[in-house]
Amino acid sequence: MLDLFLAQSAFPQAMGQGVLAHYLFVSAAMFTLGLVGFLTRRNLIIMFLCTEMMFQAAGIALVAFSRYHLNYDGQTFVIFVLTVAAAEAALALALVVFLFRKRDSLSAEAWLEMKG
Amino acid sequence: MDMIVHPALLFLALAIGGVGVALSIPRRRFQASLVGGIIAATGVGLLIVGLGGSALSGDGTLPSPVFHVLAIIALGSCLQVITHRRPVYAALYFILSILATAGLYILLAAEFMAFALVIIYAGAILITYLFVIMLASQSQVEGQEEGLAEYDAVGRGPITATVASFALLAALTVLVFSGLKDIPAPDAARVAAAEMAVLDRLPGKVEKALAREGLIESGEIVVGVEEAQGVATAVVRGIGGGQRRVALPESVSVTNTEGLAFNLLGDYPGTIEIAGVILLMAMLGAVVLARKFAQIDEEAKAAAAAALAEGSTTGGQGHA
Amino acid sequence: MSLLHLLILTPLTFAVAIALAPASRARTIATIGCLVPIGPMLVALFNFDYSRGDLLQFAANIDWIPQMGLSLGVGVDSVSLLLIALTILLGPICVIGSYSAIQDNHKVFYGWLTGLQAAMVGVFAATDLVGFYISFEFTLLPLYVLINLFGSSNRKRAATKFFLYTFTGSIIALAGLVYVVLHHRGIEGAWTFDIPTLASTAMKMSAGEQALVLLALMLGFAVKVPLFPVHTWLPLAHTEAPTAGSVILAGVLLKLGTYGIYRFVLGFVPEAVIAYAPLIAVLSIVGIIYAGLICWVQKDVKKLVAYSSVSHLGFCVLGLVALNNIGLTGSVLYMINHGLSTGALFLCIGMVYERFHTRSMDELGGLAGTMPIWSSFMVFFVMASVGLPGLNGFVSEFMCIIGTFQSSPAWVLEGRAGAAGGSLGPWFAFAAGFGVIVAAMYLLYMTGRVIWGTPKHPHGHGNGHEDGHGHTPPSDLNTREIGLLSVLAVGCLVLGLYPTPVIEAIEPSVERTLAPYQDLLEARAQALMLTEGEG
Amino acid sequence: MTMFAGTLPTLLAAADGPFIATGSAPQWVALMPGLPLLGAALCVLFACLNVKSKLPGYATVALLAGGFVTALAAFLQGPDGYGVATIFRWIHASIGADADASITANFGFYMDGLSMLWMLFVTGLATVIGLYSTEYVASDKGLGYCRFFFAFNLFVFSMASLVMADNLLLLFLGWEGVGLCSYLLIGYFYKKPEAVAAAKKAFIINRIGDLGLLMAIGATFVVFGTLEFRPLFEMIAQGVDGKGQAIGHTWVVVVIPLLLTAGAFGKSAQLFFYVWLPDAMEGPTPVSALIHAATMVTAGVYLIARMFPLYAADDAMVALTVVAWCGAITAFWAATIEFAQYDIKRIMGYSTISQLGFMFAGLGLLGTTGAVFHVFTHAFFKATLFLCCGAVMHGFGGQLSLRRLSGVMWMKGFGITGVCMFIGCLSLSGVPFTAGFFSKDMILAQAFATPDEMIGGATFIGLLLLLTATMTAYYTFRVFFRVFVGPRHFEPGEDDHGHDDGLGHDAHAHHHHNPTEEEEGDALHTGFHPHAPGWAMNGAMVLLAVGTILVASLYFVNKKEDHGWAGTMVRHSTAAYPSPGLAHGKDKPAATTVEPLPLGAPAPEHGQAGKPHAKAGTFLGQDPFKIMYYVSAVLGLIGILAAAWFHAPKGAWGLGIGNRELPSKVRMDAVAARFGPIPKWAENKWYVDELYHAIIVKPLLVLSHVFHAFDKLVIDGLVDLVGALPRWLGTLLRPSQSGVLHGYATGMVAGSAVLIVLVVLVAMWS
Repeated sequence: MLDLFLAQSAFPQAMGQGVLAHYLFVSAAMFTLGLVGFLTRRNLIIMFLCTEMMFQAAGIALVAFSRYHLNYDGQTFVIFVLTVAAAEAALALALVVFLFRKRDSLSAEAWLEMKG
Repeated sequence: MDMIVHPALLFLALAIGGVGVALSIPRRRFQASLVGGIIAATGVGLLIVGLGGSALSGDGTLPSPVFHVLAIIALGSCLQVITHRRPVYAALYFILSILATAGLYILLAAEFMAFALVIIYAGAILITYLFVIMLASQSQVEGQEEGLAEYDAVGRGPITATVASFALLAALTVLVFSGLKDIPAPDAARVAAAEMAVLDRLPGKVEKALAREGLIESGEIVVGVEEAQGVATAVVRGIGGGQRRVALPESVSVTNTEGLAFNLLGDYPGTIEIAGVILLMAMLGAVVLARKFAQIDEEAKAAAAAALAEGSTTGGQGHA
Repeated sequence: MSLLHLLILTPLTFAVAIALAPASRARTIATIGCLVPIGPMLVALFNFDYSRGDLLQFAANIDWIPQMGLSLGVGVDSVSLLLIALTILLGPICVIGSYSAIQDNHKVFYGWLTGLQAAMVGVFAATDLVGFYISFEFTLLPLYVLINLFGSSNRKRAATKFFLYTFTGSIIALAGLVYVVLHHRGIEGAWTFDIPTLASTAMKMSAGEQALVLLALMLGFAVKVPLFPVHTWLPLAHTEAPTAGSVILAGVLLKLGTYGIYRFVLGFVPEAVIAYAPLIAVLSIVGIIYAGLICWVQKDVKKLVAYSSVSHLGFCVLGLVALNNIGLTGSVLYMINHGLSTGALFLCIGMVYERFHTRSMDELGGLAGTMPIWSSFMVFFVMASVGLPGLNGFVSEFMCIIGTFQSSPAWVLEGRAGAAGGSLGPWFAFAAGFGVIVAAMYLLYMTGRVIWGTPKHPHGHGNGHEDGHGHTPPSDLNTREIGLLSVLAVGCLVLGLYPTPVIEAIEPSVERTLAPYQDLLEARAQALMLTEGEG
Repeated sequence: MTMFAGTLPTLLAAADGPFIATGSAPQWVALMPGLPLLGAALCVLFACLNVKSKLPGYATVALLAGGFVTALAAFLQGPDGYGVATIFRWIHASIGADADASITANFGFYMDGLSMLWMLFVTGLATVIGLYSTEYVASDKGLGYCRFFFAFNLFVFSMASLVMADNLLLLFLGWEGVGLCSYLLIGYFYKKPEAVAAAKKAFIINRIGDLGLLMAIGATFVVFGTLEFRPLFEMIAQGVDGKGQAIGHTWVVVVIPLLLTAGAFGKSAQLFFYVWLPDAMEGPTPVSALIHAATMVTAGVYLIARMFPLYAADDAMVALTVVAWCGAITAFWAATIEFAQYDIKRIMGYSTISQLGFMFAGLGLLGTTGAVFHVFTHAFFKATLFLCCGAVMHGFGGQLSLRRLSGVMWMKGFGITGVCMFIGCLSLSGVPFTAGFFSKDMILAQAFATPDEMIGGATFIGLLLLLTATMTAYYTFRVFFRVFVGPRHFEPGEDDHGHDDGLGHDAHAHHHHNPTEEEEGDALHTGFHPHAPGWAMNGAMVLLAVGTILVASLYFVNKKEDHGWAGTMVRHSTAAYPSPGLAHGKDKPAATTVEPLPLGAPAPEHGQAGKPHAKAGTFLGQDPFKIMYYVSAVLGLIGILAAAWFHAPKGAWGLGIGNRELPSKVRMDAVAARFGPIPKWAENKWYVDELYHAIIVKPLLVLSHVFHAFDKLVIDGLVDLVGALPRWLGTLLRPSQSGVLHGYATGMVAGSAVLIVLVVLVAMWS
């Protein structure tokens, strides 16, 4: 039963393009959702969360391609994505804390120094 | 442009999805999360149906039903992340989406990545997020009756954002769906050779497997794996020093973790170093940035110095 | 690696050394760095084969991006050699002349000044378009810094305007140059940036293309010269620049424009030059008289000399578009002479400014009594600038005017003994001649106000230290200053009394530049004769 | 061409074509400009060494004397020494691929009679006046002394270069060089604003004329292909240009001479250009004497005399007619102004303009000999007059007004000055047997001898010149009678020595305020004592006065052959020309002889074939060259008598008719009063300066201001506008920068979408 669910195709076997398309669509949709979130939410933390979501979407696409091509490069790349995401999370959250201390607010709109 | 999904269907589905997402964004007056979610799900469903149809008519492969479940969970929780007014819930939904994604990774036979994702993302990063959310929101809550900040309660320009984002999505999907068929299928020989190269570097594993299968005797050592007459064979050295070849049985295969490990550490050792440096720098940066009162001290110092200087000059003049 | 690479790299090395060394040593290093290239320069001057001044000598090539035909090629013909000599000569004069004027920030000042030296030599030495253009643009940066940090009150605006104005011009010129390169690639199918090679193919462009390229190049180089309607950056930059900056600006940087016209406009697009020479000449003449008259109503001595540069370089361009040997030779000679005499004038003004902290003619006066040595030098250089025969200015000015006079097609048609090709004529020379009168007017007006008359005590003069002791009259020039001015004065005198070697050195290069013009001008004269016959 | 074909043989047959020095002159003639140049260098050296003695002055005099000796030596060689001496190559530039065609200007010296004559009086007078100056500017020892003698030396060098140049460009060098020295020396008293202004004016007005000269040089070069005199005059003698084309009847012989004339008029202060010369009297008097009377201002005459073949090559004599008329008008015009002037130095200045007008008239009337001789004599007597004026000025604290001086000759120490002045005045007035008498007569006679057909209105010019000669006698003796004779009286001028030069001035002035030596003078100025000229000044004046007397005798040297020594010199120069009525050689008696055809005269077929086309004119039916002695003598005496009647004091020096008793009260005042404002106008020089100011200087100044404003506002404004355009555009686009992160992010997303769509579209399209 589990086999039926899991093994759409056993590992060394090639994955069909149709299946790949599904994964890519999920990836793109998740990316777009992250994007929409980034653009609409005003809480800095949520905005960063949305960027993480976009990372994840990219991860799905990479892993899907890795599976399709039957090599590990895509997954290796996801590890780097994870690294960068972790680094980004650390820095971004530190920044958020820093900014929050300055303005006592998490709103991205509290920062308008770049206004022309 | 030849697409695997009819463009009309694609754009319709995306439009429906867009409307749904736009609806579910928090607004000042209302938030139609549920309605929006349903509409968005309709759009996604429409497209997945279309995709499934084209996949069936194409190479006839279809993702397993588990995929559909996980995809719905992932996308749904993502929608919640971006629409939920309370950051804590958003973070929690994000964890849910991570879990669903990890499931998708397993479906893609990337077990290592699935677990790494759960550990790193759900276990480490998101927890940090939760901490920060709580840390940063605490003082905010005191002033606010409802406990909900205005910037959390109201989304910014949902229509513009959705239109721009879905336009990008449309562009991306068009590219993906029209270009997908040009992606070549993996070359079986090359894949096999790569696998053999990995096995070649894992003589112990091969030896164990062969011993378990009883294909070699104890005392014999596997020195390598290479291809012979189109079949993957293990090169076995006997006790006397003589070598022979043993065809590898089906059960001897490279696991995901092994393959990934060799790929990562064998093919990209430099980059892993760089990744380490990035993490180190991020750590240092985070420490520097988050150091409390550093900036305030500087400012205070400058102000105090200015005040002192002014006082001394006026004082000096007064004396003169 | 050739002598020329050495000449470029030496100042550059010293500039880097200044940047690295402590600030207290900057001045010494800069002095050495500017004096050292005199050695290789002399070697170059003595080893140059003047009889073949048209050839690129001391040529050397360092490949850079061979696939694109890019290389750092250097080589000089006689014109470039003389201009490099001028640059090398003015270098130490600027550095030593700034000893007392620049009080702090030595590293920045001397570092950039020395770096500028390298860039200017690079412009004249480059045989490669890219090398030329890089050097050409790089000259902007040091001067921008010098004006911006060491200028007078309005220096920021002056520096920005100087930079943006000339940079805009150069970009337009670049478009023209790039077009020539692309055209070459279109014909020959290979990339090259070698200037002589490009010149030979550029001449094959159609008349329309040539006109466009001429327009682009002239726009760029005219700004640099500067020619009449695009000159307004110069007075501002000069007024605000520190003395050394003014000297270099007037002495060498303006010559980049005329050198560009000589090398690229005249070298690349002969047909268009013949067609548009009268127009350019009219602009030059308008500039000569217009700027001269503006000089006449200036209150600021330095601004007056700055406008006079506009006027003087009008003669230079006029000589270039005369398109005959005398005009071109005179024009090249003018580049050198103007560098000497106007550079010296700026130096003189700087020396007075150091003492009185003013350049206003209302506040200065009667310096002949208080500073006789300075006044003697000033009168000398004013006379050189006025174009007094026996001094350098005259020879070149005269040759430019005679060249213009000669360059009428009518003379050729009439078969005059002294006829030489061209598309100007006596009326142009006559109009330009008024510039000679105007030059006397404004320069003597300035002399009358500043040198003669009763001594005045400018308000700005002296700082607190001197005020404490009452009015100490500023001292006359010291030995260092006398030495600097003497060098230039000797140059002026020698070039005025014995210019023949220089003229003869320039001639081969000029003849090569004019070689493509002979046939074109003859054809043009014949066409004129036909139309006249019909008319 | 046909006309020319007839003229050419006549030309070649003419025995007296332009003399072209063909040989080579000795190299040592270069000492003439060389020694003063050395002197100038020495003065620079002295200035550097801070010499405070009269050493620079004496060194200058010694070197100038050396120059004079060189000139004498060259002169004594006679015509054999005439030729070209090339010292070194100055400018040489080829004009084309053809190596032969080149513009060449060497430091080369063209020695012929004309340059010889000029060099003799230039070096001679410079030596004497240099001697005079050693004392005159002595109060500036250590201050401007070196500067003065530097410029003085440089002047002599430049003048020598001008006169001896073997090409037009070297001539131009000298031409501008004398202008520079004139500028430096007029502005010698640089603290006087008038002196500075005068110096500037002189230089600039000269420059205007120089433009003409420069254009003439250009045209000459284009037409003849050379600037060197020898080939140039060879071509002109043959009537061809550099390519062998005939030049007669073309613009060449009209335009080039007219352009040269413009240059000559600028330098010699003629017609429109005269305004600078009176102002130039602000300079030290020796300078006025040497530069602005004797030598530099005659450079214009020299130029025309030198280029005379080109002028004469024109059949219609257009340029010469212009020269003659302008000269005569200037002579008369300047004389009218003199009537109402009171500054004795300015009177001498205007007199110089007037006399230069005579010389130009003489040249224009084809009488080169007369003109050149007048240059020579004028140099002597005008220098004498100036030096005497200078002695007065030096002695009376810069006083120059003839209303405030009287009986100077009778004051202690001024006797020599008075006598010399008298001699000079006699000569300028043209009293018989003085130098001025003979030389002026030649010009006057020439005016009547030259037929009107050759020079339009020659007779009228003659009458005008006769009138001017009478006026000259009047105004000359007006000065003499009022200033030098009569009751002793003076009011010292405002400053010592006519200048004010810092520290030296105070010490010097103090020295003279010595009441015990008070002998005579105005009660109002008891502190002032006249400062009589010393040995150097007296010596110089005497030398010149004697010279003035002696040069008269030159008229009788070679009288038969060449009409005087000057004629001999002119005959051996490019200025040689068979003046109508004044043929050369004893076989051609004057006036009755058939006059040889001038260069480029109308072709025989137009005139009477084979016969002279015009006879020399007559004056009252007599040979003008004979009768003019009497006419001009009578007229001169009339002028002197008029001066005596109006201005002379009572007694013997008033010739018995004078009645002046007070320094400033004369009969003339009553006469002048009858003319209403006219004398006032004349005193103000007919307001020509004001007119120039109003119609040239002022508009030009306004134009300059307009240009300046235009440059600032319009041209630079446009530039700034272009510069402001991006800024303005930026302001427009500025609101798009909301400063909110989301705005940028949305832009980025939309931008990426657009880019991808574009890529897709491009991919589809291609």
